[in-house]
Amino acid sequence: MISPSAPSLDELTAAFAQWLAFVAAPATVSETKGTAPDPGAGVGATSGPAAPVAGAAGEPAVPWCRVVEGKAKGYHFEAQVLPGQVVEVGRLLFDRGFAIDAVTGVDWMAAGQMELVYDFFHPSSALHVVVRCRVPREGAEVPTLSEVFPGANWHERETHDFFGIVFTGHPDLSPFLLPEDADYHPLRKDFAGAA
Amino acid sequence: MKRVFQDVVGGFKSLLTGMRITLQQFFKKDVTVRYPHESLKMAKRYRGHVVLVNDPETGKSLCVACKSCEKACPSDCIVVEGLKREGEKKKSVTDFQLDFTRCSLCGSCVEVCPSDALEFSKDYNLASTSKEQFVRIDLVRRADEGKKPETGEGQA
Amino acid sequence: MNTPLYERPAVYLVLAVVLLVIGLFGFLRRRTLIGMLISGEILFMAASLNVMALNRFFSPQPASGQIFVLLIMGLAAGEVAIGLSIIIAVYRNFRSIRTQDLSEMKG
Amino acid sequence: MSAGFPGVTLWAEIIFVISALTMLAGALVAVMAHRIIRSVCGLALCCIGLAGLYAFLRSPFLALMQILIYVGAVCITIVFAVMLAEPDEPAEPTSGHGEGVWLACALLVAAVVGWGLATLVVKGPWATPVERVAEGSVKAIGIALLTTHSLAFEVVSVVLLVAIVGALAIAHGGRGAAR
Amino acid sequence: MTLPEPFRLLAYLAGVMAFVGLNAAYLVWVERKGAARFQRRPGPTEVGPAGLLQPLADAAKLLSKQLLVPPDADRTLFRLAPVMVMAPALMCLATIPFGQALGARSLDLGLVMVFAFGSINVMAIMLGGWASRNKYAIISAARIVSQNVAYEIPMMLVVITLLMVTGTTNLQEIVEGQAGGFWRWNVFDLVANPLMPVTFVIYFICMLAETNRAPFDMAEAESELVAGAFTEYAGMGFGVFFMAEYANILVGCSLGAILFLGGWQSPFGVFSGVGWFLLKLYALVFTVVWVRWTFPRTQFYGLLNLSWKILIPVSLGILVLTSVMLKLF
Amino acid sequence: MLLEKVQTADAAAGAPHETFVLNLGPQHPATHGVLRVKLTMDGEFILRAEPVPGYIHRMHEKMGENRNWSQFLPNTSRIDYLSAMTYTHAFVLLVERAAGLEVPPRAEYLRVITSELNRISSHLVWFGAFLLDLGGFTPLLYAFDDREKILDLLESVTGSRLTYCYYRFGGLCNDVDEAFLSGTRDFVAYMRPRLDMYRQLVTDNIILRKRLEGIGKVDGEMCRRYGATGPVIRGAGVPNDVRRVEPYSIYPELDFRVPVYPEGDCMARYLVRMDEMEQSLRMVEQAIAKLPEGPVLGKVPRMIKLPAGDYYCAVEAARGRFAIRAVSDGKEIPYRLKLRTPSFCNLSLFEEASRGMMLPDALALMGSLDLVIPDIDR
Repeated sequence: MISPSAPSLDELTAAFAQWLAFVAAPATVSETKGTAPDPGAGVGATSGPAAPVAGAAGEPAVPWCRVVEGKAKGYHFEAQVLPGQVVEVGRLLFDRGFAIDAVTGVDWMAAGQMELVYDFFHPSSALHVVVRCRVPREGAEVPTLSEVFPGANWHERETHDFFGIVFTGHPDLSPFLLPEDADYHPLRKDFAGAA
Repeated sequence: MKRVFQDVVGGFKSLLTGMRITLQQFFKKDVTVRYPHESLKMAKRYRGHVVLVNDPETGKSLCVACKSCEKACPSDCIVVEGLKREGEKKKSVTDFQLDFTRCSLCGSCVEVCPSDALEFSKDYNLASTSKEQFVRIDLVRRADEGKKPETGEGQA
Repeated sequence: MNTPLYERPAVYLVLAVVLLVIGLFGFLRRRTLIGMLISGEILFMAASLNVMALNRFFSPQPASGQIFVLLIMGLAAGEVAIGLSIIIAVYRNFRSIRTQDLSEMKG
Repeated sequence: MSAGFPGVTLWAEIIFVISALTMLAGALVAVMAHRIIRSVCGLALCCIGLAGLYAFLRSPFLALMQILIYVGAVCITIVFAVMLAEPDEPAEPTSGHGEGVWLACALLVAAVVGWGLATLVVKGPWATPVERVAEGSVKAIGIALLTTHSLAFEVVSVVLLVAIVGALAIAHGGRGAAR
Repeated sequence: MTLPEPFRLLAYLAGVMAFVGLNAAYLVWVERKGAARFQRRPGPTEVGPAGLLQPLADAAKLLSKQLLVPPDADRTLFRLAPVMVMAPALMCLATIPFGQALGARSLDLGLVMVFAFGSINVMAIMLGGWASRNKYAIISAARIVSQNVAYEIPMMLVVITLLMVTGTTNLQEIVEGQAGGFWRWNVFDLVANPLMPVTFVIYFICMLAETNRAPFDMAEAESELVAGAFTEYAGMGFGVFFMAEYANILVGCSLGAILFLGGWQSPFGVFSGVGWFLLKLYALVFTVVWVRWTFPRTQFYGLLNLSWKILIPVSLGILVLTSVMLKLF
Repeated sequence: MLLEKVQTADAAAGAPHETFVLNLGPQHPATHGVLRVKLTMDGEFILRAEPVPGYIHRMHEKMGENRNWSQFLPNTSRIDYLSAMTYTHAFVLLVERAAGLEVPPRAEYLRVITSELNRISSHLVWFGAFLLDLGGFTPLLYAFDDREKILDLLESVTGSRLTYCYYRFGGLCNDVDEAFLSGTRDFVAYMRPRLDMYRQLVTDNIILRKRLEGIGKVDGEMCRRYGATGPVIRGAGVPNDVRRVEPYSIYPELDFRVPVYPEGDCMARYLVRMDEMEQSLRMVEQAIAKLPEGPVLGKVPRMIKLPAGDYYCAVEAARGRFAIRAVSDGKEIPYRLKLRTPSFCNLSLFEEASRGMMLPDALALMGSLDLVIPDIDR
């Protein structure tokens, strides 16, 4: 009943590696233990195995995962997956006792992409895992995680409100925090309604 | 059966204890302040709306219209206009408008002010029947009219 | 006209008859079980009034009539309890307490 | 009510008429009202009127019991049942044809019975009113109930017990047993 | 008392009405002041000295409000309910003997009368709730019925126990039977029934429940049902329900004082008079206020459990015990 | 469960089930603000509860994208206005970690002192409001009396009673004076007997116990699925406290216990919070005893810029885990700020947990989740 005890980072890496091998994508598992927080990760998009490239618009990104060292980041493990793999990763983390922390989006307008960020924490340890996935900015669609983590339901509704990302299979994507008749998505970078 | 009995007796006792406590409070002094008739002393650091400070010697505003506050304000509620008068080293303020309807009393403006020309007032009961009165508060005029920020005693 | 109205037995008896007629009419007219129950209560009350009037004016034993009426009240209360529980049970099963909808109860 | 004050009889008469009218009006509302909840109110009104008549029949105890049992228990139970069984008002019979005939029949039956009984009352030979040997005090009722009428008393209590158990059984069994 | 009977009665009724009106209004003030004291604040202070004119101001406010009838409501019943709710309380108070010679009539059936009319009150609140056609009001109405039915039974059992002890239903005689010092009050009548104080506590609990007072205020549980059966009532309609609540408390406490605390009898056997009755009455009223501002509300099934599983068995046991004791001694 | 019994019996009888929809709120005394809950009910039983938040949504996240890092500081105290300190703490912590700023030890101690005082005041409001939900009015005013003392203390330091905005990147905006320290010591001494009084008046009360024990069961597994944190998960037997599992500031140096109750019912959550107040008092006491001298503001650049990247920082707010996820593109304005608020996640389990409950019990459950509506709506 109570969540299983927290896996160590190594176990987690191994589990991810195994999973990545299983999905047979051109996987990259890398570890950057001992290095300082990597300033280029995510945004700067420098190439190389340490900070893998998020695929350009339209072209699928390569799934990868790594252990994050350093206090500044605030999380310990991150993985980038393809949109279709989100549910599987969610289940993998669910089986290891993780709890859903948040689901949110980031609008990379310049790259023409939307990034989905899934945060997971472990209730009885400090372990924090971030799973990302990128989808094209227009017509963004990701399968819903709410069947694995029912708590994702609200986060996804909110993300749909703010970014217009459609979560396929989600039970109810009606406006949540926004007014009932809202037809805009305020956190998209091209939305200029805010003062 | 025994448990039910214990429950009833123990429960009744807990009720009596509760009643004893409220009765004790019944005979204690009030803790409230009868607001319109009396009011509390405001804390020294109370953050009311901001006011401009005049130099006590010259009677002129200390503000040099550097616009730091305008930039620092998170809610864009300050508009400062200044003018460099002849024969003076620094600019002096001509217009300082505070849009109190948007101000969130965060105090950023006071913190960034390089010439300590801004201060918090101790006004805490600003009220009006119309919003317009607070949209543009002319702080320069207020300062010149000698409306000194009250310190210590707050007043009704 | 020396005896006031409230001292004349016929007045009470006629009132009881009128009450009975109203109750009877209601009992026949009403289509819902609860409506019929209410009319039934009125019939009971008419009977009680009749008994009390007779007892008051024509019986030397004042207690007996009152006891009779008390017993009627007890029975009426029992009837209501059982009647209402039947109504609720019927409603649960048929979602209606209108008598014509209950024809499937036959057989 | 027999004090020597001159107007007292008149007052009593007025109150008597009011009670009687209340009773009849209540009864009419009870059988005529479209909404069942108003019928119950009518019943309650009828009971209060009847209680007044009981008071005139020199049995205040019955009057109070009438209110206590009918208004306080029966009416409330009925309203409760209405709330349980009829969250929404039932449409009272609307279909005109059969209804009219049925209504006429009801009226006819009631009228015939009423006419017969009323004739009986008015024309029938009555024994002369007798003087009472005692006032019907509560004490007398109590003693009679436990001596002369003890059997009836016991039977009624058994009936009530059976009614309670039966009501429980029906209401409870109605939940699961029926299928 | 030289007035002819009907006039005396009328005068007395008018007196009772005035008493109820004044009390209902000022019990609101007592409640507010009391609540304030329990919470260490001053309570109403602004209107009149110590806020004494506050009830008038409240009444003026309520009267000046528009009487709204919700469009779906059953208009007749909706308007009728506030009238119905006040009448029984008045009738009940008319039977209460305040002093030796201060009572409408020495009714042989006074006690029965109080209960007979007391039962109408429930019907009125329920109708008010039902007629509003508001979901909260209907839930509240359903609660009121089950609550009152559940607590009427132990209340009756307690009263019957007491009747066995006193041997009369005449309230005047009940009080007279307790003359002579506080040890003769029924609540200390341990010879008739060693559990008499418990009986009194049960009576008090049932009284709280019957008058829908906290912690049994299921009917107008404001944090659950907004204002329960009175949600749709505005202005004086609400005011009347409010006053009726206090009038009922007054009846319940008067009855408690008469049945258990010796009515107008003084605790020392001398100087009996109406003052003692009022003192006891208001002491009980104060306790009601005190209880309300001390406890959280019970849960609904907890309330029914309390009645069916504890109060009814206990009061039945007391009834049996009393009859045995009376037979033995 | 009673409801299931009724339903199965009804289903067996082939009766269609009659339900109605009850709109709880947006104006309702039990929702403490403008939350609306759409309840599908069967009598007094709840079949489905659908919270409808958003009535005071203010789009803090978009505001964050329109102002620089330090301009967002005042906003952080307006999300959960009852524990504003901890929210500001999360934000300054995030920026300090990302920009590598040093915080003087005195500032760290004062942050903990004020945060814990703020936590007590927040729990006091919850205590009062919860009792109000349960129909007890008086404890609310006692709690507010105590809270007033905390607010006075915090006002004397920060100049504000609710939206403090006291922390700055690299420290604090003001140092405290001796009056604050002695006042806080007095408060700790005053509060202990008060907590004992609350125990006697409320916790031991049989009515309260009957209402809360066994009501609104939420187990650790459910918390995990919904991401519920704070007293909710600790009341379900999981010792999840950010102060303990991912320590920040000077929490590792303080001796405190994380109260955990395994029952998972409303009473457990109630007791967790009551115990937490006691623990917070202990922390304040220790921190004051150890308070070092020195500056309260470290060296901070005039305009803060974070290196490009994304950052995450969680703290233990009064209602649970509050986290900020920030994405910086190296400019002085955040690229994206995500606020992960505890009330949002805690409320999301209400739909599942309240199924089949009676209305008053569901309101007790809702009260025990300790919701602050702006925290949900943001």
